[in-house]
Amino acid sequence: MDILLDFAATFAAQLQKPTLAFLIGGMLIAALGSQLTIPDPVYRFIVFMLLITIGLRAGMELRQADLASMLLPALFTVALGLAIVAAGAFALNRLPGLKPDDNYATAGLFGAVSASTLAAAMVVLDEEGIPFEAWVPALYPFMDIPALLAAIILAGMARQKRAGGGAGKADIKAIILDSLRGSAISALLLGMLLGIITRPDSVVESFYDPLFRGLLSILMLVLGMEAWSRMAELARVAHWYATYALIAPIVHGLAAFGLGYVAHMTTGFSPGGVVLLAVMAGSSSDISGPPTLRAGIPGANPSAYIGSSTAVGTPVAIAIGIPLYVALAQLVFDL
Amino acid sequence: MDILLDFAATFAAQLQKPTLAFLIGGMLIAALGSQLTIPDPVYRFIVFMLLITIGLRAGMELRQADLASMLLPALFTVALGLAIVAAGAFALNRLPGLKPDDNYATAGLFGAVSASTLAAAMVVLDEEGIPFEAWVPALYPFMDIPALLAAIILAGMARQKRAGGGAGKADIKAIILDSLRGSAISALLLGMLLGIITRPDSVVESFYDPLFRGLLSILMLVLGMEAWSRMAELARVAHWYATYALIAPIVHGLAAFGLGYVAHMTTGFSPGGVVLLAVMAGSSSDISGPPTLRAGIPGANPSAYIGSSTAVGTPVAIAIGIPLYVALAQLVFDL
Amino acid sequence: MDILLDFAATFAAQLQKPTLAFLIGGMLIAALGSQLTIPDPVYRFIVFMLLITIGLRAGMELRQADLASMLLPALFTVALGLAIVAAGAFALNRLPGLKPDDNYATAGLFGAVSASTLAAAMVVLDEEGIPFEAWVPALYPFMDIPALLAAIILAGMARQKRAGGGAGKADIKAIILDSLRGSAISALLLGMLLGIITRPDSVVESFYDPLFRGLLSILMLVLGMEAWSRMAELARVAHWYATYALIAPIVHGLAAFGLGYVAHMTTGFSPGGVVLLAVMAGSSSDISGPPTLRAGIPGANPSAYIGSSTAVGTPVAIAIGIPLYVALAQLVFDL
Amino acid sequence: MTAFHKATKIILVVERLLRDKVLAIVETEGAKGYTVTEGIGKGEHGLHGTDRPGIAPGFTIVRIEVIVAGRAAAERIALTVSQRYFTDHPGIVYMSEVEVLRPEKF
Amino acid sequence: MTAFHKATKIILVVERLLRDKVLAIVETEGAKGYTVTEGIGKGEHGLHGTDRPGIAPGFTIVRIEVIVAGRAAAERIALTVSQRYFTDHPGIVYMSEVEVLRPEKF
Amino acid sequence: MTAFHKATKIILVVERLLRDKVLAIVETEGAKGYTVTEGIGKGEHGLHGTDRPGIAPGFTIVRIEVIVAGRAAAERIALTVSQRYFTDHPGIVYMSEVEVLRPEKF
Ligand SMILES: Nc1ncnc2c1ncn2[C@@H]1O[C@H](COP(=O)(O)O)[C@@H](O)[C@H]1O
Ligand SMILES: Nc1ncnc2c1ncn2[C@@H]1O[C@H](COP(=O)(O)O)[C@@H](O)[C@H]1O
Ligand SMILES: Nc1ncnc2c1ncn2[C@@H]1O[C@H](COP(=O)(O)O)[C@@H](O)[C@H]1O
Ligand code: NA
Ligand code: NA
Ligand code: NA
Repeated sequence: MDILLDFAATFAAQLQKPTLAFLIGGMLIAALGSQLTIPDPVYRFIVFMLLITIGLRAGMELRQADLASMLLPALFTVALGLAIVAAGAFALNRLPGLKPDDNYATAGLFGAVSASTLAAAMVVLDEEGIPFEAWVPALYPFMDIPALLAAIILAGMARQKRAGGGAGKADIKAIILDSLRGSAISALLLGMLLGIITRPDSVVESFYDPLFRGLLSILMLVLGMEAWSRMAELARVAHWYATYALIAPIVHGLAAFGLGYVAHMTTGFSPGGVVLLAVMAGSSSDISGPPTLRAGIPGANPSAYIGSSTAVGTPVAIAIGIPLYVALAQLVFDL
Repeated sequence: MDILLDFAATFAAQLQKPTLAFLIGGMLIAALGSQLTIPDPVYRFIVFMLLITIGLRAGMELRQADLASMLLPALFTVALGLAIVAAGAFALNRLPGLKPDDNYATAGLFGAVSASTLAAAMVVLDEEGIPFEAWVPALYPFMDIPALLAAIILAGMARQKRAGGGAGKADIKAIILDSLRGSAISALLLGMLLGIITRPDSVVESFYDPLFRGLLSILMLVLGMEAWSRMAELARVAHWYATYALIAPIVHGLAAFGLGYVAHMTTGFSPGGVVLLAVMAGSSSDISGPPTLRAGIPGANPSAYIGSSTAVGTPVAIAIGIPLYVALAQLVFDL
Repeated sequence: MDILLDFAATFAAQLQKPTLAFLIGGMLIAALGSQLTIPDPVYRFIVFMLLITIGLRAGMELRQADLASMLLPALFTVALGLAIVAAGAFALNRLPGLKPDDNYATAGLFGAVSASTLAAAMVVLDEEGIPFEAWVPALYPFMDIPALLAAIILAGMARQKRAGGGAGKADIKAIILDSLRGSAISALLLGMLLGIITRPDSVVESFYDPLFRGLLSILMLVLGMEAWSRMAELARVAHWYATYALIAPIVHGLAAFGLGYVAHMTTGFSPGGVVLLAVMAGSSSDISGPPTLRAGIPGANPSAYIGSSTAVGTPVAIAIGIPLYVALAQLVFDL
Repeated sequence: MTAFHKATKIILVVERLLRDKVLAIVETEGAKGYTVTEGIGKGEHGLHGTDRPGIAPGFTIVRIEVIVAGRAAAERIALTVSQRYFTDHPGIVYMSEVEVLRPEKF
Repeated sequence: MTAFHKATKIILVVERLLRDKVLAIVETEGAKGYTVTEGIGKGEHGLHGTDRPGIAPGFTIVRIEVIVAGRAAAERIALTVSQRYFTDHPGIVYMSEVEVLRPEKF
Repeated sequence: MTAFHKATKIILVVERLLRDKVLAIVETEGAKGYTVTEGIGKGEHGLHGTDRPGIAPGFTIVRIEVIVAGRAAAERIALTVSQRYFTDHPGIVYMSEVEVLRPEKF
């Protein structure tokens, strides 16, 4: 019972925190038909700012980090990305009335990572005073790319099988390059590189860091508006996707929490790191994933996969997932 | 004579302050044909930032505010919005050579509120150390919506009368919803809601508040450029509109100052609140009003109403109105 | 040998500093085909912010500056702008296979000034603790406008000569006005004016100044990306332009350093001012120059002049020029 | 193979504010799709949209392009929008003949 | 009812920098309106405009669409712009026939 | 003087994501230039692009306009893009006749 109460308290507290409040505010405002929008260039700049900041922080810490201690978490990250896609595709393919292409694409997005959910979790951990290794958020691509890759390859294999062979196979290298070149992962990696090989400390402290939370609050608003307006679209596709999007984030998050706990026991992975691993697994990609999947699985209906991820997956991951893993961490690690 | 000297001193001081200086700078730069522009998405984001900050501050204060003390100012706010439109339409309709639609639309804009003028006044009050209840700026929609509504309804009734009935009547609910859903009022209300039901204090302090003055200075620049370039347009319509736009802000502001003084005497409304009430009444809408009027009174010529408000009304409200009410408050309330 | 070692040390240190690191990061990211972009409106806003800040700072200092001490540096600035264009056109016109129009345009851009290079130098001087008169960066138009003007007039005269007269002469007043009205110089002059006649100190301190370095880091990223992607274009025109772009910045910078030294000796021009004079001369225009030249020398191929300036000139000016002049100043002025 | 079929293209230029209302008519009157780009313009009602940040962004212009297989639907769209809005709102409409592939899409 | 009238559409594609000069010709030569959209392009003079933030934003392309009632005015506009600018500036111009409602507007 | 020549205009409307691939075909099949504007649209595959900030900006629509001198090249471009992409990607293509100045440019 304790954990439930604990979770209830953390959850109630989170509702008061700007991160979640702005997300819900965005949904509300869209629900009421407001014409308020954050201009697209500003939105894209905010995403850039968050990701390069995450990268810079990670890079600055990596200068003196013990690479050995990263190995297990990194490995788990890759494994989670792959396992989530495999499990999701397996489950969805068994449900009636769904199109294989849509299934692979949806499983792919849930295996991939939401940068905004990750940033939200970082702010919550900061507020709760739960420390984490700054390189953990930089594991993002280790989960994202394998997941998108797996989804596209599996979809291609399935298509080929249906077509009786001949459709040619996915160009793995091209997909990986495409993912790395996407604006989100590029910004993260660029920040990391700059953090490692240069001394950006002063500009990070005076510019990037102070803007992080404020910009995140605006991003949450955008996500909330987007979530609401995607719901109508999602309603028009098979309801199994909404069901999957409701359950999957929590299942994935808890599984990742378990693996993170193993890393904690064996290599001293921090409690905050465990939470972030859970958050990454429990999140579904909203920025970098969709274009990659659109290009890689052109037959899939974006209303199904983007709808599931943006309208249900992300709100669940932020509103339920983050407080749940934080409460769990406080319980398990006695914080 | 005292008040005139006082005003002269305050006015001279204001000219040195960035708010007014940037406004005049913007006019100058447009007058000289500069190609400098603030990109539209940036401008829209700045407006959003100012309004959500006003909302957040209001909401945070409303948590512990005494609702009873708000009643009278709110009532006066509504009354001012309606009275300004009625008086403006009455006066303009009596002048020769003006089109009724243009008259209602112009009176409507001057009854409505300029968010940027309001923000400028807040900064001036801060600088002068004159306190005000943070919920006062949130009265904005209480003046704005009734004024726009009144203008559209009156214009509709007049059109019907001219047409001998049959033109159908204005859909009041639709107009109110439209106003509430406009991006400016949405941002304000969203901020207010978040301020009331969540604890955004830390992000307000670290992000929204510090950016307020700087962003306002840029907005002033934009307003100045816009004012100048609208002047040519205004010159092409009947000169009565320019005359109205020159006189009305001060008349409205002084009337509101009087009502505010009544509220000060009866319910202890703060001196800063009185100034802000005058500023709201004396300002004319530049952001939220025009689209509502364009849709509601399609027959009106935007060059007339937007020209009057943007080219003359707003500069007068900021450059003369604000220093005047501040000087008056310092005199009347012995500050 | 000392100066070489000194330069090597300063250069190595600069590579670690965010300014240069972000520039190189931008090139890298473009080289790897990343899709990361800074949205155009954000980029334009950043340029505005940097230039108005430079202007505000200059203006605030000009209030109490000794105008006499500015005379010599200002004169040298104009002279450098003219001399660079004359020398560049003379040299390029003697090389085989080049088109006169392209030569004048290229020499013009290298005579003009890069605001971003200038801002980068200001940050480096701040970091190194080398003081400079805040009005020095405001000399920018004194070099920029004469250089562009000279290039356009010389190109027009050459065209006329080829055509056997009759083509009409350049409209000097129109070109000067056009330059002054361009968004970059307008922002600088506006800031300066506001700085001189108003008291913007508080908003500069709370808003413009703190954002300067961070925004510059993002601008450097953009310049790096632009540099890389212009290289392919540059490769398609005669290689003499790349050679010129490689050598000219350093030659111009060193010549200007010499003149600056004279001003130091005669009127006490600060060491930091000498460095900035060298940086201005050594830089080539990337923002304000190209549109002016496009309009003024329509027959010139933008791939030649923009390519030389953006792909080679600016990186050389920032990566080699700035550290070189700083090291030189430390040596010469015994800092 | 050269399966090109005649169809009619209608272009509607209206204020951004009217966009959704006009698109609703376009769909009601039978079009299966449309393409919209934004811009600025000038006409009887003066200048629409400027380079300056839009104090009133609703007044820029949208250009709506609609292809329909049948001439009748095209005329219906043009006339309905024209009658409903072009008495007091700015805007123009015009048509021309085009050739499409895959006629079943239009 | 089916009051469609023949008219001529001219499309001018030029650099953003030239926009106002070309629009001045359009109006001088008798057009009552125009619609302008922005974009990127490629032609003889290479690529115009990119996805990267524009170091030189003046080099993007504008597409100017002008409808005139008479063919003569159309030809005048096309030829004047072409002669004035297309010797040393990038750009194209083309025309086609369209049908308009309310011919008095054009 | 009135040197107008017949040419063919092809319009391709595709998702932003496909832009560069389609432009490559356009150039390979012989066009000497193109003009691209961005916008939003609706068709068989639902809505493309919205007013909200684009979580997935790749899904907006581009309108590619290509003028070629010969009808054959036009048909080749239309058919190649259509066969390569329009089985599983959204998009339309259509053609019309136009008149150009300076035919050697197309
Ligand atoms: N002759 C024309 N050619 C092209 N576009 C036009 C023309 N006339 C009007 N338009 C467009 O339609 C809009 C509204 O026109 P109007 O109702 O004439 O003010 C203008 O802003 C232009 O974008
Ligand atoms: N064949 C063409 N089809 C469509 N647009 C073209 C064509 N040729 C040129 N353009 C447009 O006109 C601009 C200038 O063309 P140019 O003068 O050929 O460089 C290009 O950037 C394109 O936007
Ligand atoms: N009938 C049409 N008229 C104009 N544009 C269309 C039409 N049908 C489709 N489009 C455009 O082509 C895009 C893709 O169409 P579709 O493949 O039908 O989904 C749409 O988003 C529209 O921009
Ligand atoms: Na995931
Ligand atoms: Na008012
Ligand atoms: Na220079």
